Amino acid sequence: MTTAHSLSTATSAPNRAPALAMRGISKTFPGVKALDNVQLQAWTGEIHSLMGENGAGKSTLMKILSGAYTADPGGEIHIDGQLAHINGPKAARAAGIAIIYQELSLAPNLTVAENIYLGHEPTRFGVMADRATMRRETAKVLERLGAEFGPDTVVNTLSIAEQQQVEIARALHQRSHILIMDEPTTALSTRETDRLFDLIKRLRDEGIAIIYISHRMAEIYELSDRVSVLRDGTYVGTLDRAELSADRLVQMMVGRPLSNLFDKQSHATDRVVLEVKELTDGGRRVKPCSFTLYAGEVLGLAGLVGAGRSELARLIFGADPIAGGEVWLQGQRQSLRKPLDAINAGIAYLTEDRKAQGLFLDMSVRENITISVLGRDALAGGLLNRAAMARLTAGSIQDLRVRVAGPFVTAGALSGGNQQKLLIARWIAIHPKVLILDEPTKGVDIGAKAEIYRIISELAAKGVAILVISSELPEVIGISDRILVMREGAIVGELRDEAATQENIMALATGTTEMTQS
Amino acid sequence: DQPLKAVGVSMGNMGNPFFVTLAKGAEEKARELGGDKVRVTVDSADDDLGKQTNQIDNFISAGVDLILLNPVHPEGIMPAVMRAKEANIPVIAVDAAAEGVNAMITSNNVQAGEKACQFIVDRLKGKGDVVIIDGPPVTAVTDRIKGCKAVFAKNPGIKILSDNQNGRGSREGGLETMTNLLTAFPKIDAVFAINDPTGTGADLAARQAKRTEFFITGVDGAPVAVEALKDKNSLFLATAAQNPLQMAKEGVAIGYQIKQGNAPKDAVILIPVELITRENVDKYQGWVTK
Amino acid sequence: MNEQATPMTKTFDKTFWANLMQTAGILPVLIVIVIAFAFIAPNFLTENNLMNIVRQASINIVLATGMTVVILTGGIDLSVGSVLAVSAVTAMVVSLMPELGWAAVPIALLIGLTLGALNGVLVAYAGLPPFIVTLGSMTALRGLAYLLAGGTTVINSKIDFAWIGNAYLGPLPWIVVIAFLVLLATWFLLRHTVLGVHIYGVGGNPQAARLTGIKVGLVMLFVYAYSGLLAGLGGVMTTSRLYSANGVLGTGYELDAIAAVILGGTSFVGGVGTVVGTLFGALIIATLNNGLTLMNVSFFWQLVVKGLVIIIAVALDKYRRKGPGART
Amino acid sequence: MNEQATPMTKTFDKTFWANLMQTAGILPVLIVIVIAFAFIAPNFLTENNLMNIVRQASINIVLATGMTVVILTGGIDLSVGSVLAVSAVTAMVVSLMPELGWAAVPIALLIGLTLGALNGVLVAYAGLPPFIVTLGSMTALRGLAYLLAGGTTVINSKIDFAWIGNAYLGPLPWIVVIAFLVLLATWFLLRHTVLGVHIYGVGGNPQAARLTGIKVGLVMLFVYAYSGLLAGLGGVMTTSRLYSANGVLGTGYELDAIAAVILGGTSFVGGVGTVVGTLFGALIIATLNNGLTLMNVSFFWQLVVKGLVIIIAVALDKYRRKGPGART
Ligand SMILES: Nc1ncnc2c1ncn2[C@@H]1O[C@H](COP(=O)(O)OP(=O)(O)OP(=O)(O)O)[C@@H](O)[C@H]1O
Ligand SMILES: Nc1ncnc2c1ncn2[C@@H]1O[C@H](COP(=O)(O)OP(=O)(O)OP(=O)(O)O)[C@@H](O)[C@H]1O
Ligand SMILES: [Mg+2]
Ligand SMILES: [Mg+2]
Repeated sequence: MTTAHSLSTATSAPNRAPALAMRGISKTFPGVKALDNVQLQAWTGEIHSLMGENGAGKSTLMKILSGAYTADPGGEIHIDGQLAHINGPKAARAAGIAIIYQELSLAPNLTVAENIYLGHEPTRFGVMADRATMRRETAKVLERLGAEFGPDTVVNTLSIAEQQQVEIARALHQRSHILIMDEPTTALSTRETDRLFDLIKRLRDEGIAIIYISHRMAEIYELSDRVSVLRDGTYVGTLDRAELSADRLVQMMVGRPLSNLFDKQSHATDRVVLEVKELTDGGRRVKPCSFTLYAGEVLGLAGLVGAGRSELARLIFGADPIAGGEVWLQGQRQSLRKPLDAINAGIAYLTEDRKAQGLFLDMSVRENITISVLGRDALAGGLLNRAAMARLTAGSIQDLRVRVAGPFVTAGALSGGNQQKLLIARWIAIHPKVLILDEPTKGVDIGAKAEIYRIISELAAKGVAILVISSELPEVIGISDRILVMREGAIVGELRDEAATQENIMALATGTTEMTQS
Repeated sequence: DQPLKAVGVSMGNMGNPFFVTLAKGAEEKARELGGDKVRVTVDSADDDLGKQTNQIDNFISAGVDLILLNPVHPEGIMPAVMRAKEANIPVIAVDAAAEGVNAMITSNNVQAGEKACQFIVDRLKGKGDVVIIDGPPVTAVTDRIKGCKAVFAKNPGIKILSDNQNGRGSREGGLETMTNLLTAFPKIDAVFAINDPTGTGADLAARQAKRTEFFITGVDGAPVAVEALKDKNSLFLATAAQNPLQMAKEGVAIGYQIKQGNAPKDAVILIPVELITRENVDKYQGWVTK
Repeated sequence: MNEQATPMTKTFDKTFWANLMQTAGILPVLIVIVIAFAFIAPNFLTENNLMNIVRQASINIVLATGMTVVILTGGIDLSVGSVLAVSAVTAMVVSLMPELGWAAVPIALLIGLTLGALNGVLVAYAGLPPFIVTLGSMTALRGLAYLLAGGTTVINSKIDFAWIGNAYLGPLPWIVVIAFLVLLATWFLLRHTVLGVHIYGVGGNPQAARLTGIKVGLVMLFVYAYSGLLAGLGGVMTTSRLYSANGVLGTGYELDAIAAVILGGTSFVGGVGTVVGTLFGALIIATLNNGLTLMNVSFFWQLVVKGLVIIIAVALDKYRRKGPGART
Repeated sequence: MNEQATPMTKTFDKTFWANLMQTAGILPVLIVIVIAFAFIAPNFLTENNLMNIVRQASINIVLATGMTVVILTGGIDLSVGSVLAVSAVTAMVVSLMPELGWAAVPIALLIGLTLGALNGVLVAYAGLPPFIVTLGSMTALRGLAYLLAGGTTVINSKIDFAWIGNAYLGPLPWIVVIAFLVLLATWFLLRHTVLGVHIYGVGGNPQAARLTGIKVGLVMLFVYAYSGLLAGLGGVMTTSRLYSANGVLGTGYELDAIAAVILGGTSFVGGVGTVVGTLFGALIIATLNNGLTLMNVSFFWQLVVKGLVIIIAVALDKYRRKGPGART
């Protein structure tokens, strides 16, 4: 990750027109001014990062550029010095702009090739889709990405990471000269990420202007030639690579300095809470896995995407059928046939896909927080206990510092980080003995991340046993007392203290070394 | 004299041209009696007793002077009829019986079934295999079947091959049902269809299957039947004709008289049906009288 | 950032107005229709006629209330008309049994509940698509209703539950009171019970609901059983007015019920909607049926106008709210 | 893991079998039904009767094919029965005009196309929910059909397109040939044209489709117009067999069409399904109608059996495939 690279030549050609210049861009949604007079300049052959807190307007700005949204009148977009009128996705594509959206935007029922060519299929006789060409060209792009699936695979059979690769392939194959990537790595683990970064750098060197959005500092450092920062829908400023520093970026994004990210303080005890013995789904995605989790411990679970970490967690949570093995909680063997069994036993699981598997977007913040304990708190006859709901909601909003106008706002209106906090609040409400967090900071900005780490640490201090699945290595290392590494459905090693380095984790995750389980 | 200002007409099912003709008759008579300004409201109950009850309630609200009713069911409609009478609105039943009405004027549906099926018996000389194509389960239809079966019962030589298939009272239903029946029964001598659309549909089915060994009778005297009777190649040989126009006109006239305080001599007026065959079709006036 | 604004200071119920807007939803359209008829349809604005409208809407209100609950979970129940028929015929048949007359209503309700629960089991535990399950049961139960009635009309002019359809509670017909109570109970169920929140949850995100520990199967079973029970009640209400029942009863009622639900702003996607909206939807349909008849519009033209008004009502509602178009 | 196996080496069309399974879908159920009837229904397995079944299925095949395309985009078209009636009546009325007889078919098709396009505009550009739009147009157009027919049955025994419903092409009735051609054309449209991919894309993820520059509105407009056109064709086919048309024609056909589509494995969610499945679905329905009549099962029992078989068919199909239950 530390490889220095030569500063690109792009910025040093000031008398050429920038590949992209956006000026005076504003965007008003009903009731929200998402962007206010924002500017952005990117040059050919540079990687230009865009940073800002959740809801700062990064995605909105990029959607305007890609033709998904129309900006308020008054702004201008220049491509290679020419005024461009981008009034839709087709116009953007014609102007040489390709984008990977933050939210997956694939048709799940179509094949990879169909998705990649959707909207601009090659034709024969004007109307017939030229599938042969689609398949052939798609295969080429997939190969370049090192994807492990073929062009005829139906997208909904792919993992989220693989779907993300399809999105990347789609953007690549357009051979655009401005490429926008809106948090492309949230679903990727280190190996895919590294491969993607190599590719991005290669594209940069081929003379493409790349706009890169991420909340991960490490990535910003590794890739950026320049970084622009947005805050509350306004443009704050741009830093050259030489000027980059974490403090400065944070200051620009948040408007105040942030104390250090990880609060490395172990609360681990030797009280066993959870014992997983030879748990397996029959070997489909999880081979027999065993480990022990102690009260107050934060146990990290690292591995490449597809290693089966989420699957293992789902087995422990009773979300998928168990084919073999046992789960013991505080010395009691558990029979987990459905999530409700696990919840009743005191196991909570924060899923990796908060929109699809966690939130009720049309329901209020209060209902989202209290939904798993409604029955417990209910009055006689299953009547809602509104007082308890209000108390719990107010308490959670305060404790977790959820930024929300009130308890009746719908969950869909919250920023990603705040949505994540809602879900954490939901699980804290059941007073879990074991809390499993699957990618808890996915797509969450740096301020909210720090708060989530703080919450994890506080819970551990209260004796909750915590299992954290994360693909962001600095994160697992920073917050875990101990780290398990999975590869191909099996736990292949355990690391702690000084041994818990990125190199060691990667070595285990990719299988270059084998370590015995302690 | 009380002037006639508004008439409510509730028909069992406006999907069938027979009822449309009934409604037309009512309208014509109402104009004759009350002038051009008279309001005639026609509604279709879609064979649904609940809907018909609602319609009568609406007529009461609208303050009509009389209601012409083609009841979906004779007794089922009684509560609504009673409400109308309480509101001092005479109710005249047409084409089917209804409890509690001030007067009823109807074709004799039992007789229609008898006549159509007697024609079959006569033509088959009392011996043969017959098929009855049923329709929607409303009294007008069940009465026809009743009449028909009574005739067949008196003739032990007649064997009913099928009587439980529903041609939905429509030409397409008749076509489809008959097509299947033709496959099920390699030899049929005669078919009784509960109305003319069903019968002419059965006729089409026979043509398509190139079957000619039998003949068909129906009930209504509808324009489709007239056309079929005039067609030499048709298997459709007889229909027990009703006269919806006359029925409706008399109904409105009687209702008007009741409104004036003149109760009719006879509260039940049965209009006899007339069997129309190839022989007398040219003299048959049909439903269109102008 | 706008969310930063007021973290805890004032807990103003922002969505109260949003909720009211959504609940009120189609109400302005209903009002426009009523006003229009008041001017052009003779006798429309009489107390008697307005009571008529409500009475005629009452059965649809009951069916549509059950339908709302089903549609909130993302399902649909096409069988309500047939369940109504089976229950109605059963009520009549039982009422004619010398010893069992008193049991007619309970048995009819039980039949409705059971048939609904059968739908529920097939949807919730066999995992079959609601549309096809209830399309199948709509067809099969229609046949059953005819068979129970022996293909004819079962009549009993001395049913002892005649009060339901004919008596008054003060100035209000009992049938209207019952519809109103059903609506109220369902509103309470949805707004004030745990089950209510779970119903919205299952409709909003079934996967998340399961992972949150909601008994998704049980919730689904409940909603279909509830819809069946209300269809059974609809059957009782119908027979009590008609003193008779037959197999045709209730044909096509499912479409009126669904129309009321959708007019009322409940989304097919599930998780969004209210029974109050459904009430307004049902009243719009009943008002149209009544007003057009009073105006002396011919039956054929009534169909044309009714169809157009339904489309226009939804369009108006949409543009009044200027929603982003997410409704389906 | 298992996907790692063959990355690029052989581009074996993995989904070919998956597709076949889905396409074959309900076919085994159809075969079981046919075999059952072959044993218990007299004369069932005669060439003549099998031809009957196909002929009786042909109109539903045409309507259900259009319906499939609509449902693939996540929509629904309840108006097909009414559009069929309007087109049929129009064809009859025009055929009776001395100078215009030849234009009956084109005009009827044009009417169907136009009415379908109207639905499409309301759904695609006004953004109204398809269910309510087509429920409204189903009602309004039913009224229009009655009005055009003057409330009666329009008869013309000398239509010059009688060959459609009555003539043969070799051993095959033209009506069957037409249904088959419609199916083939639609299959080709969906499988081999860009528009076809876009239809699946819009159904699978409308938002993604919009973001890739697909003209989602145009695609939606197309599918409703196509469904309308095919309903118009259905009207022509119907009249050509009946030599007459009236306002009731096609009542309830939408339900048979939808049942065929869903039996055929097309999902209401959109984006999943094939017309070949729909063909099998339509054949199951026609076979049931035919076989039960041949067995002389009473109409009431036919309803019961038909309803149950529809549910069982979908259940069998589901468990045969052991799908994860995502279908709705
Ligand atoms: N379609 C929309 N309708 C209404 N408001 C919207 C819409 N899209 C975005 N917003 C609002 O605009 C603001 C900016 O959102 P945007 O998605 O651009 O943020 P972001 O910087 O990409 O955040 P993140 O880092 O979480 O992705 C937010 O307040 C958001 O709620
Ligand atoms: N072949 C597949 N078919 C269907 N779903 C898949 C497939 N592969 C993966 N998934 C789904 O994708 C998600 C992620 O895959 P997986 O669990 O293998 O990764 P992981 O080890 O948990 O890593 P990460 O959490 O980083 O994604 C899971 O929800 C899984 O069910
Ligand atoms: Mg974003
Ligand atoms: Mg995972």
